[in-house]
Amino acid sequence: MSLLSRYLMRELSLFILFALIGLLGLYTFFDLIAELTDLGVGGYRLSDALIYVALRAPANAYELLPIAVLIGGIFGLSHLSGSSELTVIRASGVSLKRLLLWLCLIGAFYGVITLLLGEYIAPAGKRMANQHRLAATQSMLVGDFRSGVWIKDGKQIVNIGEMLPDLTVVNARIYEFGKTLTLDRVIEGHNGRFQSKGNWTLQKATITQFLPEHAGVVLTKPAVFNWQTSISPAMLAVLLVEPAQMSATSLLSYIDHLKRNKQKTSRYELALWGKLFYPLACLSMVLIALPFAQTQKRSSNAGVRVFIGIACGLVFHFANQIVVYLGDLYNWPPPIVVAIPTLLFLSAAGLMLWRQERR
Amino acid sequence: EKADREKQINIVAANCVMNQKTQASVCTKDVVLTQGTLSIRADKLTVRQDEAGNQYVAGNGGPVRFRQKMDGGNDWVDAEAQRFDYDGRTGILKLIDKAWVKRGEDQIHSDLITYDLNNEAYQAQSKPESGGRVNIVITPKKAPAP
Amino acid sequence: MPGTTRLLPLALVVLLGSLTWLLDRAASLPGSAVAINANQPDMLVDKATAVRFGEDGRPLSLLTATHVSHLPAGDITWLENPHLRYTAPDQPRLEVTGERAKSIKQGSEVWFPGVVKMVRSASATQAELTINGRDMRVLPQEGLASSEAPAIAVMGTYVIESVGFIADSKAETLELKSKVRMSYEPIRTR
Amino acid sequence: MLFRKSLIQEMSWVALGAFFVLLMLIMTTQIVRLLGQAAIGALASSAVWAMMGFAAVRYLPILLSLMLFFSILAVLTRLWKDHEMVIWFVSGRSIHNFIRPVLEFTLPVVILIALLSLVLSPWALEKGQEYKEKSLSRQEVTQVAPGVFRESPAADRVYFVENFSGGNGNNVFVQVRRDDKLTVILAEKGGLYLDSDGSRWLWLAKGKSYEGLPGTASYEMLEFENARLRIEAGENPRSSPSTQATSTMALWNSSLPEHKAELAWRLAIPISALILSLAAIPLAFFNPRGGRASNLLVAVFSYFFYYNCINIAQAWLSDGKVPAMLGMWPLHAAALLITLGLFAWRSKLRGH
Repeated sequence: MSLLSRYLMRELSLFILFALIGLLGLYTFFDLIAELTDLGVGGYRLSDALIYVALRAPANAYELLPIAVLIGGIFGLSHLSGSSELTVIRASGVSLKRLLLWLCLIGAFYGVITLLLGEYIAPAGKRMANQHRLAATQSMLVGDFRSGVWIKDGKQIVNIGEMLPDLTVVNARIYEFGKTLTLDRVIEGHNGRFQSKGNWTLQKATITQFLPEHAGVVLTKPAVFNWQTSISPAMLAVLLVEPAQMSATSLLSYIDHLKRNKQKTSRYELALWGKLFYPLACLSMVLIALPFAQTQKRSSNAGVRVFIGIACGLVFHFANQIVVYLGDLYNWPPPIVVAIPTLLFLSAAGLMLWRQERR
Repeated sequence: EKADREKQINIVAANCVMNQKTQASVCTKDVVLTQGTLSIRADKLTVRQDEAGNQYVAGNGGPVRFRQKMDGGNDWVDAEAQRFDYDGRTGILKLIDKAWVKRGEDQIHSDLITYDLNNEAYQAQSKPESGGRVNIVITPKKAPAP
Repeated sequence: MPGTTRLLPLALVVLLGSLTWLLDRAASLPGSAVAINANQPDMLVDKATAVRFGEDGRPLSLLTATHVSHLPAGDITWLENPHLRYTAPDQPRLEVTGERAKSIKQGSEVWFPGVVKMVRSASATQAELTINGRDMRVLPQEGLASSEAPAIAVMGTYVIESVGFIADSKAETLELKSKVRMSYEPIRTR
Repeated sequence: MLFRKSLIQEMSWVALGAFFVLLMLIMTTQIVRLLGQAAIGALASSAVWAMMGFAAVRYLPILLSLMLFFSILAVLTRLWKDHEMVIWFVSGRSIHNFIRPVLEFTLPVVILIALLSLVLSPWALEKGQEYKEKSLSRQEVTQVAPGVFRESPAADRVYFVENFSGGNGNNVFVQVRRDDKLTVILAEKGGLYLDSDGSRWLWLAKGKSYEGLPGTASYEMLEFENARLRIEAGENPRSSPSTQATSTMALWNSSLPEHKAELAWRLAIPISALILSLAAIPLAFFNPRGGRASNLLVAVFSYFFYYNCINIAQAWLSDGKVPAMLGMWPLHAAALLITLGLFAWRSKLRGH
């Protein structure tokens, strides 16, 4: 990293950091407002809300980093070109290609940060935040539906009412099917605890068994029932977080589970591919910043160019999200769906740069 | 006729209640029981059958009217009474209150007449306290025409 | 052109006004779907076999029909070609077959209009009772079957015709309402 | 009065730009949240755009206030940076002369913010919630996607269809909860459809249904060739409007601490916007020789600090820690004092 590229890096990073703090401030502010409505629920105090919002910051950062890189990049570069340092750098023999390379390096650096954030820090932060909030409000972790979490596992369809922060489950009901669409058993357990791989124990269980050919219904109420299932607490935890915030590893294991149970995986596959391409977004943001920043200081529309640059970046980020949703809705192949917007923007940025250079 | 007892019993009535536990049927209003040549008309009739197939019939009416063909010959027995009780096992028919039996030309009136279907003999008693009269009219049998 | 100094408030007001108007229009959805009128069926089933299990888990009633339709108003279920088999521990098995049936109060009372055949199986103390009649009303839990129409009952050697009857499995009685014609062969033991 | 016109004009352009960027920003994150909900069927996909509109109206007051603060700050900083500020001072202008144009620029927007925060936002929240419930109950027909569990709006029905072929699902699983009875239906084929008069039906072919009270043996099992179940529109109970959705008038009349706190919060937005806009003037002081963007950082920090104080004050008010009568006035008074202090400090600095 030559002196010049290090200087460029430091300069841009300052602006990117500045943009990130501004944006993060805005988002934590919105999160706090959302939390205020829950104050007082089960002893949820203001300090708990502040901790919860602070723990969610990494997740927000993960979502905002590309935009911050864009805004920081544009401001940084236009600041450099404004003080004509950029022209000095170009004049001192740095070809466009080398400049682009440095920018790519910077973009890649932030891409790696995004990857780290998305893979470890954000999910952990989110989980701790949820756990803290649950402990504070003594409420339970419930899945997407009011009827709790639903999982299909082989010959069983399982409904978990609630999951406590200590990963034990409450109000579990398991429908066990026979061969031709017949219900063999309904197992209900007041609470269940994970024992070892493949089995849980349910306390205060009730088993309703349907004998074949309408012969009768047998009811047994064992105090403890050993429930054989491939469902693991990790899988339950996964279900309680939106796909976008799951780490790639947990996404991979869950997709594998879904495939084994002939369940639709597109929503989670899209999230997985999205996560892989997301760091690339930082790279493209930096490259998009360059064409917009290369202006003369005095030209009247300097502000307008900056504004357009930011707008384009936002449109890109917006498009990224919409495409993922449409992909899920119309079952487009995930890799392509996720790649299109990024590639489109990279080529647009390249085109602008090329046009600018030629002039 | 003795043979009646083997015959099918038919009951016609306005209303009947059969109780399977006691194998008894209670019929009321315009009840007509027929078995072979025997026919009984009563307002209320209770019929019971025991495992051996003996019929126990009781009932009342205003009055109850009996009619049965005698064995051998075409003489008929008619009888009436306010109440009656027939015990199939013993074959004894008791006619109670204002009972009269008319067989061929003979007639008998009494408070209580016991008629034994086996030997077609009847016996009349009056109720002592009521000073009832027993009035028997025997008409000699005309010798059968030569 | 109004003074450019008024540019910002003007732009914002226009934006705000249009956004609110748009939202109001978009949000004025017609009420939720057509109100459910209660006398329209809310369940239709073809070739149905319904088995109800008792508290002890043993099958209590089995009802088959070629077509079943349920009306929310009055919670009435109509069945075509119904066959009811009721097997309660405290009474002999009851089987009723008819052209149509109307079941109300969750099946505790079933009305069989038209031609009906009822068979109450024999028990220790009572012979098998078969009644062919019309417009029969059955209350399975109470073991009661009754009708006001003419019917022919056969029980053991008894053959009974009447207009209207009440058969009570639990009390083991059979009341014949009117126009009774009963005949039976005395049991021959000799 | 070229000075006043040019200043306001530039601020207006920057404000519009900033407004668009902030709005786009909010929309991006809102869209992610709403699309997530639509994906799991908690929100009708047709309602996503309208719900975004409602979310926009809800966040607008804060956006506008941020826009004002940012645009004044940006323009004044530029003036300092381009040394134009010095020219104005030389020609006899002092820092106080900026107050009139800034006020002229800010007041109409502050009024707009007040209108939004006191009237429109609560309306948007309430209408949004109502619209969401209505659109959800109408949307159940298209909800059963293959391989995914779906719950009906009133949460009394859960569907799972193994895979789709030709528009109807194979291996259908439905759980229906009505009063305390639970019914499970399994069928080889199934699907949802609308009949002629618009009511919604779930049809199932070759299946079995098990209905009973959980934990008892008295079940009723139904085997069928095919069955059609009409699905009532989920008339879920009208959720009581959260304090944020209750109208300002209702808040005014009610004596509940939460309502007083919400009212104080709604008033705080326009007031803080005004105070912050004024504070932006001294905060924009930029010493070209001194620290580079340090004053911007201070400004941003003070903005968020003030706003978070408002939030915390609201929390205390609703807890009753702070008497409702007092409200947030002391906070605003303190902010105003700091602003005046800043003006005094700046002009003194300039005056030596």
